[in-house]
Order: sequence, then structure tokens, then C-alpha cells
Amino acid sequence: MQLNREELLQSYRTMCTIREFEERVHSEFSEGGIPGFVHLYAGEEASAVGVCSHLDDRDNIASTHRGHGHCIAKGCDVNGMMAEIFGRGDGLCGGKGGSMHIADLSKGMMGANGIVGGGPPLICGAALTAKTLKTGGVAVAFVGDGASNQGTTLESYNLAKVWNLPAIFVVEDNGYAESTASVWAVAGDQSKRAAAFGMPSYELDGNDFFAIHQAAGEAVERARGGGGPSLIHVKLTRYFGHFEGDAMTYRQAGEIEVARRERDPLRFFRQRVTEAGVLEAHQLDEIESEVKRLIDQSVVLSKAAPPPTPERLLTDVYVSY
Amino acid sequence: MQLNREELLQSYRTMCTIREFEERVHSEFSEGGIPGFVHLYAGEEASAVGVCSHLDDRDNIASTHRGHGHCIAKGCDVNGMMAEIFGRGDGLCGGKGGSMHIADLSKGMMGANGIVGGGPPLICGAALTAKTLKTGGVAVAFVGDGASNQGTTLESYNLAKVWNLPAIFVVEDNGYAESTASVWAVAGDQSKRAAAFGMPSYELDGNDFFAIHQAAGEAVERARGGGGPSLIHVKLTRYFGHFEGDAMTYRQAGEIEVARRERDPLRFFRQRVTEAGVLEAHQLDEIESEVKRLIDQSVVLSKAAPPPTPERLLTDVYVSY
Amino acid sequence: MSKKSYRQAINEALAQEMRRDPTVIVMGEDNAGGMGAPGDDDAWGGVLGVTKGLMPEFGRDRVLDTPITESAFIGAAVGAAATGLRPVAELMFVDFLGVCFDQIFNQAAKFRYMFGGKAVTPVVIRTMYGAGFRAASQHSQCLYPIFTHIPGLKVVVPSSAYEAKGLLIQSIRDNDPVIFLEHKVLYDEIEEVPDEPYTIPFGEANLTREGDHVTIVALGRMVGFANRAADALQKEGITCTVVDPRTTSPLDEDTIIESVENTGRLVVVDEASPRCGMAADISALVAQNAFKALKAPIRMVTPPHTPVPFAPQLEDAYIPTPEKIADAVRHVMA
Amino acid sequence: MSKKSYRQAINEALAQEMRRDPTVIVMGEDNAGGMGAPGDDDAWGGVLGVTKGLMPEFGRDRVLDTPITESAFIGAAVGAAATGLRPVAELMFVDFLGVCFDQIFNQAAKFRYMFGGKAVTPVVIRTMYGAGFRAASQHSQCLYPIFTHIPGLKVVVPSSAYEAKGLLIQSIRDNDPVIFLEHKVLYDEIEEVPDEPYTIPFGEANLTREGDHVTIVALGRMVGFANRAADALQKEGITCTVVDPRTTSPLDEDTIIESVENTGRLVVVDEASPRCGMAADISALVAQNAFKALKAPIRMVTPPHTPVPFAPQLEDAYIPTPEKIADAVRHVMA
Ligand SMILES: Cc1ncc(C[n+]2csc(CCOP(=O)(O)OP(=O)(O)O)c2C)c(N)n1
Ligand SMILES: Cc1ncc(C[n+]2csc(CCOP(=O)(O)OP(=O)(O)O)c2C)c(N)n1
Ligand SMILES: [Mg+2]
Ligand SMILES: [Mg+2]
Repeated sequence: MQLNREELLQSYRTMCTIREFEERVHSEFSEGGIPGFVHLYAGEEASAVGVCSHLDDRDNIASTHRGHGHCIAKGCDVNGMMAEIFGRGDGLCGGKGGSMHIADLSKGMMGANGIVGGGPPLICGAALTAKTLKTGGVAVAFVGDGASNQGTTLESYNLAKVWNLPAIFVVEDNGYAESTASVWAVAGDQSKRAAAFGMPSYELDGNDFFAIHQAAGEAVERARGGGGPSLIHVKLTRYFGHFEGDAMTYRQAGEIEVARRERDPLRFFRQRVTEAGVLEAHQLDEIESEVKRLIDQSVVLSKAAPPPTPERLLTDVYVSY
Repeated sequence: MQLNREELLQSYRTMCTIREFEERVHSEFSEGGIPGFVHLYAGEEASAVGVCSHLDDRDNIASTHRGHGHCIAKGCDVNGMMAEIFGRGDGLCGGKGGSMHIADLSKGMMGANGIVGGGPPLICGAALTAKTLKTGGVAVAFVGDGASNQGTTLESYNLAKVWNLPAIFVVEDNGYAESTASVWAVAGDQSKRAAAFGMPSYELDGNDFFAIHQAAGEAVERARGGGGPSLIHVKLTRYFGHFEGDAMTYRQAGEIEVARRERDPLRFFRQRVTEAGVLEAHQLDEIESEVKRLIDQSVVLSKAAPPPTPERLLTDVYVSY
Repeated sequence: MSKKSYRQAINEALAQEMRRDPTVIVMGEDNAGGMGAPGDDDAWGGVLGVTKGLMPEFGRDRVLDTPITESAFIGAAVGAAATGLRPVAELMFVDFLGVCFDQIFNQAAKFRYMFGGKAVTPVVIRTMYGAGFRAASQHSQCLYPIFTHIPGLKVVVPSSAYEAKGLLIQSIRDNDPVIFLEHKVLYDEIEEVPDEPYTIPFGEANLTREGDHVTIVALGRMVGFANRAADALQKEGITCTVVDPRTTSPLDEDTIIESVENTGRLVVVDEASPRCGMAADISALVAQNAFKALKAPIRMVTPPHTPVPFAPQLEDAYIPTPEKIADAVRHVMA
Repeated sequence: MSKKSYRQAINEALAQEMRRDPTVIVMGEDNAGGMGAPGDDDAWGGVLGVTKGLMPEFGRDRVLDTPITESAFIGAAVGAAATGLRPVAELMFVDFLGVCFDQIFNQAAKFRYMFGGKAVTPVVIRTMYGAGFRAASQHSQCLYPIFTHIPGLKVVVPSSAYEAKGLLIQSIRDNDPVIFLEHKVLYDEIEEVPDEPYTIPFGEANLTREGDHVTIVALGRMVGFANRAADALQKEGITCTVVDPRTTSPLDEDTIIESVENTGRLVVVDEASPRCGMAADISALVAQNAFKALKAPIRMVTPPHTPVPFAPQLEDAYIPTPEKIADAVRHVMA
């Protein structure tokens, strides 16, 4: 699957947006402006963007507690997201959801999720809608290595296959579930699990946008064509703690530095496209500066925005009651 | 694993007891004497007996809604079971459990279970007790083909492997979950599922007591020796409906007759041992008559027994409250 | 208008809504049945035959059998509802909520609130409840107090065939997640039910009779029992108002309070477990909001705080009876 | 005796019981932490550090990390309890009950009854609850009314460090399944706690203060709030009895009823959702059994029937406050 220049630029812009968004949330959190639990996606950008660049508004994704990257890749408004994380009234969810519950159903983003393994069943449903209404849409569940063990996830593999759903499961294996290593907690392996349920699968370097883009393209094409579900297993690194505030004593000293230095998906992308002469470094630099301004602005706006008005406590429980 | 004569006679006796018990419950149910939901195990005897003949009182099993066979194979008192099914005060559970909840923890029988997939997590716990207290015990979960898809079951595979538990999962695949065929509802296959979680597995003819006995012996030995969990997949036929009262219109006409005629595990056993000259037909005939008398008597006793006294409604909720 | 059983009324509601709205689908274990099996195709219609006949009319694309994976398929119903279908998913027995509750109470129930009002999740979960079938502890529970406890869910407890049809059509057309509870012992109870589709609004209680002395609030199967008790009491000169709230969430607080203001006495009857149950919920409502009207202590008639026993004699002693209800009324009249 | 936080009190209870009884084991996600990881071994002690230090003392065989498979490991704790261990399993946030509830309410809770009294299942499930952490709808619920609803479970809601230690030791020694609920906002609250092990029996409420005019029943974190309200009211000449039931199941009905018989007025404060919640449960109890003593309507102080919102301003408006409690007391005094 060849990407043209425009698509490459767009992909890089999205990855940069995620990175910058997360770096900025990290620093704002440490300054105390952001309430609650926040889980950052920095380091995992190639997965969200590699997959979501195949999707459009017909398509749905379900995300995890570590959802900012998926939201951005699926087209959620960045200002609305930042305002949501700050708990503002004009946040994407009116300040009622926060980092763990950002959603925009109009963009096919069915929500970050505070429940590990919450997304895959929902995605079977979105895929069922697509199949029933013949929209041509597909549905993607992102799950962590930890979530890959959850019964809800494994059941969903079976249901997606039995119903022959246009569903894709992306296992984002960042080596840890909280402080527990995936090499310990995940018995067997992800591809064999896919095979055990009759699904084709891919094992990929999660820092390699192009590999993910290629595999996701195949999986999406298969799903759209009625060929049923697939699983994509990507190995990648999270650059921050499990949540903001995590001292990360369970990690190897220098682990993140090495990853940032040697396997940064953004740098990897830059190198590939510039070495191949498809894009020039200054184009990418420009994107980076633009993105920085955008994120700066989103923080400024969020800080200035008022909290939800008190009566919002009681609204949105039901459509009607 | 060679069985001596005594063991062979005992195995046959247990299989006959199950068969006779179930045939009798079937006829008593249709006469209206037995309340509630009853699921019969007839046709699947080789599985319960082939596996449980390796177990002793250190070992625990968890069963299913189709639990009579497992109970008998694990040594539950047949009179107590029959009385329980009739809802009598001297039933194995005082008449408070009924067919779906027969248990005898003193025999390592942790209960039939009204919840599909209820047993495997419990078995991880029994195996953990054995491992922690170094009893040398193992724990076995019986699950149906339908239950093999349940998240609780799949999670338990992972936990048993990660914790390296002395656990064995026996998937009793009788081709149906209620009226739904396992060829449809089970994506992929059972052995690949075991492999996906790093477990050794066996695919067996569930009518062949000897094959099951052999495989279960290996699995039990592995578990006792600290080698971790295994999965045994047996294909067999249930001779009655999903529950008593099921018209079985989803089955092929004559399906059961053919199975009874051509693949009856009891007949299979008889043929093998007599052809090999290890046992003689009259020995087996005697067992059959003895068992018939035993079951007759259990029905007579159960019918004569009084219901639980009214105050039993309020007892046994807590040890103390 | 014709005589229909509770089962037929539910089946008819499903069929009529499926005809009306192509986005209505039905799913559950063996909802048609026979999937992949060599025999009949529409073999079951669910374990007690409630959905029988839908598959032949609407096809396998709209009447879906499922593997026994309640988290996956109830969650799929929720996800489908959030993306444009109106699924009616069957959780065979409500007792099975423990293997799929997250998708109901943390996902479906909370989407709209967490997402700031932007989600609409019109899913209906049909499920069987109640004792009386000798089905023992894991197949006889009520459990609707648990759903009622959860903001974001609507909870419907139809007490008769007429109620079942109108409330189910309302449930399917409603835009919030609805738990629709069918009492298994009522399936064969028959009454006059209109042939055409109709709706019964949520949160509007039904006064099945009116009297002067005592208000009896009863739910589901207990509505019939309460009326039998009231019949008996009438002979003693005690007349009762029997209130069937129809839905526990929303609850028609006004009608209950108004009735107690008229009668001054309240008996609440519920088949669910007593602790944090519906009887307590309704009693507390009245103790807070109609206290001045009360002439006697409120009386609750519920099963004891025990699991449901198997033996028929014990199960019969477990379930509230018309006699126990009448006794409670006599007690508040004393 | 020394100052200890609620967190330390819980940790100490666990350590002391593990020393006393080799069959006590602890399990949960990251309960030691670092399993399979290259860094520290005892890296976490659970997500908020409550079990930290146990693994170094008792080893990996008695402090087990688990995969994120709550059905499997909570079920394993139940199965282990039924076969000879005394597991203390951590369900990180009570909000996660939806992925493992079956093993709790259909298995652990019902074994003894279904099996005719032959099972003993001494499992403790420790779990965090409550709002105030800006953790939003899926990490802030109380949900203990759901456990309280289920016959066969015991439910413990410690309101302070002293209570937590004594009640947890009791929970571990108890022979029934116990749900032990830790309010996340209380973890850093400090008070004098005896160094030696001690138990606080279940079903015995604690009168944290005694007064003449109103009985306030409050649970968990709300006990402190009720006492703050009572402090403020004292200046107005209103004296309150504040009852901390400590356990919602069993519930010390006698102490509550007796207190209302003395004061004639009842305010019930609970952080759980209102419908079929603990406030309703206790109100109904009193409306049935101490009606004659009541001089005024019962008043419930709870959050509204909504999920827990994220934004701090909304969350603060959601949670009951000492001011709202005081207002309710003034209301029943009016
Ligand atoms: C059902 C449930 N169990 C536990 C948690 C607590 N929890 C939140 S994130 C997390 C780790 C998830 O690990 P993984 O799936 O690998 O995702 P990652 O954080 O690495 O992106 C845990 C245990 C939860 N939110 N939901
Ligand atoms: C969680 C749950 N879902 C559904 C049911 C209803 N049910 C009881 S047995 C059964 C079929 C089980 O099939 P299988 O596991 O193959 O066992 P078999 O009956 O064939 O022995 C179903 C769906 C249940 N008891 N529990
Ligand atoms: Mg991870
Ligand atoms: Mg089967």
C-alpha cells in the first residue's frame, strides 16, 4: 500500500500531534493543572496512526484507558480533548468524562475506556451494525497486552469470527500492564491466539509505521470485503509511567531513554521518508512547529475555559426520564 | 497406563452406575416425580470415569449443569444424589441444591454449576490450594463445548499457565450447546486454543475410555509433577435432550440411535476387555445387575424420603451472621 | 383484541417492531436455535420459546444466535446500539448478569453521561427472572434492584401479558438502555391483549384496583398476588389500592405518594431479596416524602435474606404469597 | 498504639494475619508488582501501595500477582477458599465487579446454601471505592448496596484506620465470603491504631457520638462528614447520635432502631447511589420497625441518581457534604 506525499505528511502530522499532546499533558499534569488519572500514549503513535489512517467516518474504533492517541488518530478535536482532560465545560464530553472517557461518536470514536477489556465487545457491536446496515464500515478494538488476557477480549475474538464480522483487534503490547510484564502475564502468544480462533494475524514492530500501515490496510480490506476479523500484534514502548505519577521502579534503568533514542517511531518515520527522498526534512520540521503551536494553543484555551456549570451534574443521564 | 482387573471392573461399574442413574432419572422425570431443570450425562460416561479414575480425595473437580456423571465418578454417594434430585431433606445438599448444584467437598467434588463457565476459575483456586499447601493434589474443570468459549474459561487457561497450576481442563464436546452446534459456535479449534496459551493438549474420541484414561493419566502426572496445566478435548454424544423436556428438533433424525448402536462407550469398553480376554462377559453382566439394583433402591429410598423441614429455608446462608 | 399469553404478547411485540423498524434486531443464545445443527432451523426460539417464529420471518441477519459468551454479545448489542441499530438482546436468565454486567452498567448505562450527552444507546436487554420453577439458587433470582441502583438504566417489570406487550414496544422505541424483565412463571398466563401495536409509557404506575384503607405496591408476578390478597381482604371489609409501578426506574413516585396520602397505610410486596431491594426503596421514598400521611408502620413483604432453595416445599415458603400479603395488610390495619 | 494511616492499618492487618496463619495468602493485580519485569520486584504493592512490603516478607508464593483477568483470579480465590486457603484477593476498584461478579455472587455467596451447609468459603475481597479522586464514572462508584443485596455475602465498610485494621482482621478470620471496601480518599487519614492485632465484630455498630435530637446513620467516609455536621449543629443546640454500622451485612438493626427510639428522628447519609441503596435500606428498616418513635420524616442524604462526573466542581457537588448533612438534620428538626 503506497502512500502519497499528502498522506505521508498527514500521517506524520498526526503522529506529531499525539506526541506533542502527550508531552504537554505530562508537563501540565506535573504542574498540577490536570485532575484525575491520566495514561499517556507517547511512544505508541505508529500504531494508532498506522491503523486509523485507513479509516473514515463509517468506521468505528474502541480505545482504552490510554486513549489520547487513538482519539487524535480518529479525528477527535484536539482542543476539545485538551479541555476535557482539564475538566472544562467545553471539553469534548462537557468535562464529565475526563481523560479515561474521551469519545466522539460522530467521528466513530466510541470512547476511551476505564475498564480493561471493555472495548472489544463494543467493537463487535459496531461491526455488526456495519454488517447489518451494509455501510461498508469496519470496527477496530485497540487493547493492551494486559487486556489481551481479559475474558471479554477473548470472547470477542470468537464472536467476531463466528459472526464473520468486519472487526480488527490491535494488541498494543508495550511490555507492561501497570508494573507487570507481558512476558509473564501473557501465556502463549498473540498470533497463536488469533490462529486458535481462526483469525489471520500480524506480528509487527510497533515503531514501524509502514509495517503497521501495510498490515492494517490488508486487515481493513479483508474486513470490508466480508473476509472477517483479523488480529494485529504490535510491540512498542510507552515513554511515560503507567499513569502520571508512576515512579516506574519496575522498569530497567535507561529503558525509556534507549527506546527514545533507538526506536522512536517518529524518528523512524522521518528517516525512512527522508532517506527515500519522498519528503524533505524541512517539511517535517514545519509540521512539528505547527503542531507545537496548535497544542500550545489548546492548553491556553483549556486553562482559560470555565468548568461545567453546576446544573450539568444532573443532565445527560438519560435521553428522557 | 495399564489397568488391572480390579480397576477395570471398577471403571465399568462406575460407567454403568452413571448410565443407569441417568436412564432412571430420565424415566422418573417423565413420570413427573422430579422438579426443576435436569441435564443428563448418559453417553458421556467414558470422559468422567476416564479422567476421575486417576483422582483421589486430594484432588478436586468442578463440574457443569450436566453434573451427575462427574459426581458419581468422583465418588459422591448415589443415594444422596438421587435424593437431592428429588428434593429430599436427606439429599446430598439437603434438598437445597438439586440437580444443578450437587456437591460434596469432602470428596473433592466442588459442585455442578448452573453457570456455564463457572467452574474453571474455581479449579484454578483448588489447584492453587494444592500448590500452596503442597498436597500433591490436582484440580480438573469439566466444561462443555459451549462453555469453552466463555471468557471465564479462556481466562482460566491463561491463569493456570501463568501460575503454573496443577490444573486440567476437559472440554466435553457433545456437538451442541443447547440447540446450537459446536461446529458453528466454536471458532478455530480446541487444541489450538490450548497451544495458544502454551498448554499441551489431547484430541480424543470421547467414547474410548482407554484413550481418555491414557491421556488423563499423562495430564495428571504432569500436573502432580509441577509441569502445569493441560487440556483434553473429547468428542462424544449426549443421549438425551439438552434438558429433560427438550424435543431435540435440531438434531438429525436417528442421530442418537446411531450413536447408541455404533459408539456406545460402555459397549466399546465391554468389547475391548472381552476381546482382549481380560474380563469375561458374565462379570460385566453381574455388574450391570448389581448397579440396576442399586439405582432401583436409590429411587425407592428417595421417593420415600421426606422433604426438608421448613426451618431449613433459613439455615446455611452463613457460617455465622 | 384476543387472548394471548405473556409469551405470545412478548413475541408479538418483537415481531411488530421488527416489521416497523428495520434497525431492530434480536440476538441471544438459541434465539432461533439450530445454528450449524443438522435438524430444524428455528428449533428453539430461546430456551422457553419466546422468540420462536421470528427467524423464519426476519431471517438470520436479524435474528442472531450467539455463542455462550454473554460479555461479548451483550456488549455487541450495546456497541451496535451506539452505532445505529436497536438490538434486543436476550440474557437468558437474569442470574447470568455476573458474566456480562460490566457491559451493561459501566458501558451502556454510562455512555451518555460520560460522553457529555453525545451518545444514544437504544439497547433492550430481555431477561427471565423469578422463583417458582424449582430452578434453584442460580436460576431463580430477581436482581432488578441491582439494575435499578445504576443511574443510566431503565428497568421494566411487566406484570401481565397486556403490560408486557405495551412496555416492550415502548422499550424498543426508547432511546436509553432498558432492562426488560420477564417472569418465567407468567409466560403461560393469558389475558386479552390488543392485536395492534401500542405503548405503555415508562414511569407511569398502574392502579390495578382502588380502595380506601391500605396502599399495596407490588411488582411483576406480585401484582397478581396482591390483587388476590385484596380480594380476600375485601371480604373482611378492608379495601386496598394496588399499585403496579411497571417500571422501577423511572419510578412513578408521585402515584405511590399520592396513594399513601389517601390511604395512610403502605405495604410493599416484592419478590426480590430484601436488603437494598425494591421494597426498601419504595418504603424509604414514602418514609421521607409522605411521612405525615402515614397512620401505621410501613410493612414489607419479601422473601428472606437467603438464596432461592431448590426443594419445592422450601421454594414455596420462600416466595411471598397472597396470604402473607394479606397478613401484612391486616398488621398495618391493626 | 501509634499513629497510622488507613493504608498502613490495612497493610498491618494483612501482615499480622499472614504471620499468624500460613493459609492466608494475598493476590491481585500488581499486589507486589514487577512480575517478569527487569526493575524492582516489590515495585507497587497494588495501585495505591496498600500491599507494599508483604511480598518481601512472605514471598511470591503467598503474595501473588495476577494477570488482568478478574473472573479467573477472583474465582481462583473463591475456589482456593473452598479448598483450604484463606485468600485475600484485591479487586482493584470495586467498579470492576462487572467482569467477575458471577464468581462472587453466584459461586462464593451461594456455595454454603446450595450445598446444604457443607461448604466453607473464607475468602476476603478487598476493593477500593468512592468518589473524590476525579477518577470519573468508572473508578468512583460505591456499589456496596449490590453486595449487600446478595444473601451469603458479608459487607464491611470501615470508616477510619482503627476500624479498618480491626475489621480486616475479623474479615480474614471470618468463615464466610467478605467484601471489604476501602475508601480511596481515606488512605492517608491518620489516627491512633493499636500495634497488636485486634478484631472488631461484624454487625455491631459504633456510636461515634451520642446526642438527644437526631440519629444520623452514616457509612465509610460519610461517618467523618456526619461528625463534622454534628459539630456544627451542636453550636445551634442540636445534638446528634452518629451511628457507624461498620458492616452493611450483617447490619446492626438493633442499635439503629434503639437510637431512633431515643431521638425520634433519623437522617441516613450514604455516598452510594440512592436507588435501592443503603440509605433506602436503613430508612425502610426504621419505617417498618421504629415507626412509632419517629417524630419527623426520615431524611436521606445521598448523591443524585447520576454517574460520578469527572470535573472537580461537578464531583464536589455530587458527593454528600457536612453542610448537606447538617441541612437535613435541620430539616427533620423543623
Ligand atoms: C477490569 C479492569 N481491571 C483492572 C483495571 C486497572 N488497570 C487499568 S490500566 C491497567 C493495565 C492495562 O495494561 P495493558 O492492557 O497492557 O495497557 P497499557 O496500560 O499497557 O496501555 C490496569 C490493570 C481496569 N481499569 N479495569
Ligand atoms: C452464563 C450462562 N449462560 C447460559 C446458560 C444457559 N445454558 C445452560 S447449559 C447451556 C449449554 C451449554 O453447552 P455446553 O457447554 O456445550 O454443555 P452441554 O450442555 O452440551 O453439556 C446454556 C446455554 C447458563 N447456564 N449460564
Ligand atoms: Mg501494556
Ligand atoms: Mg455441549
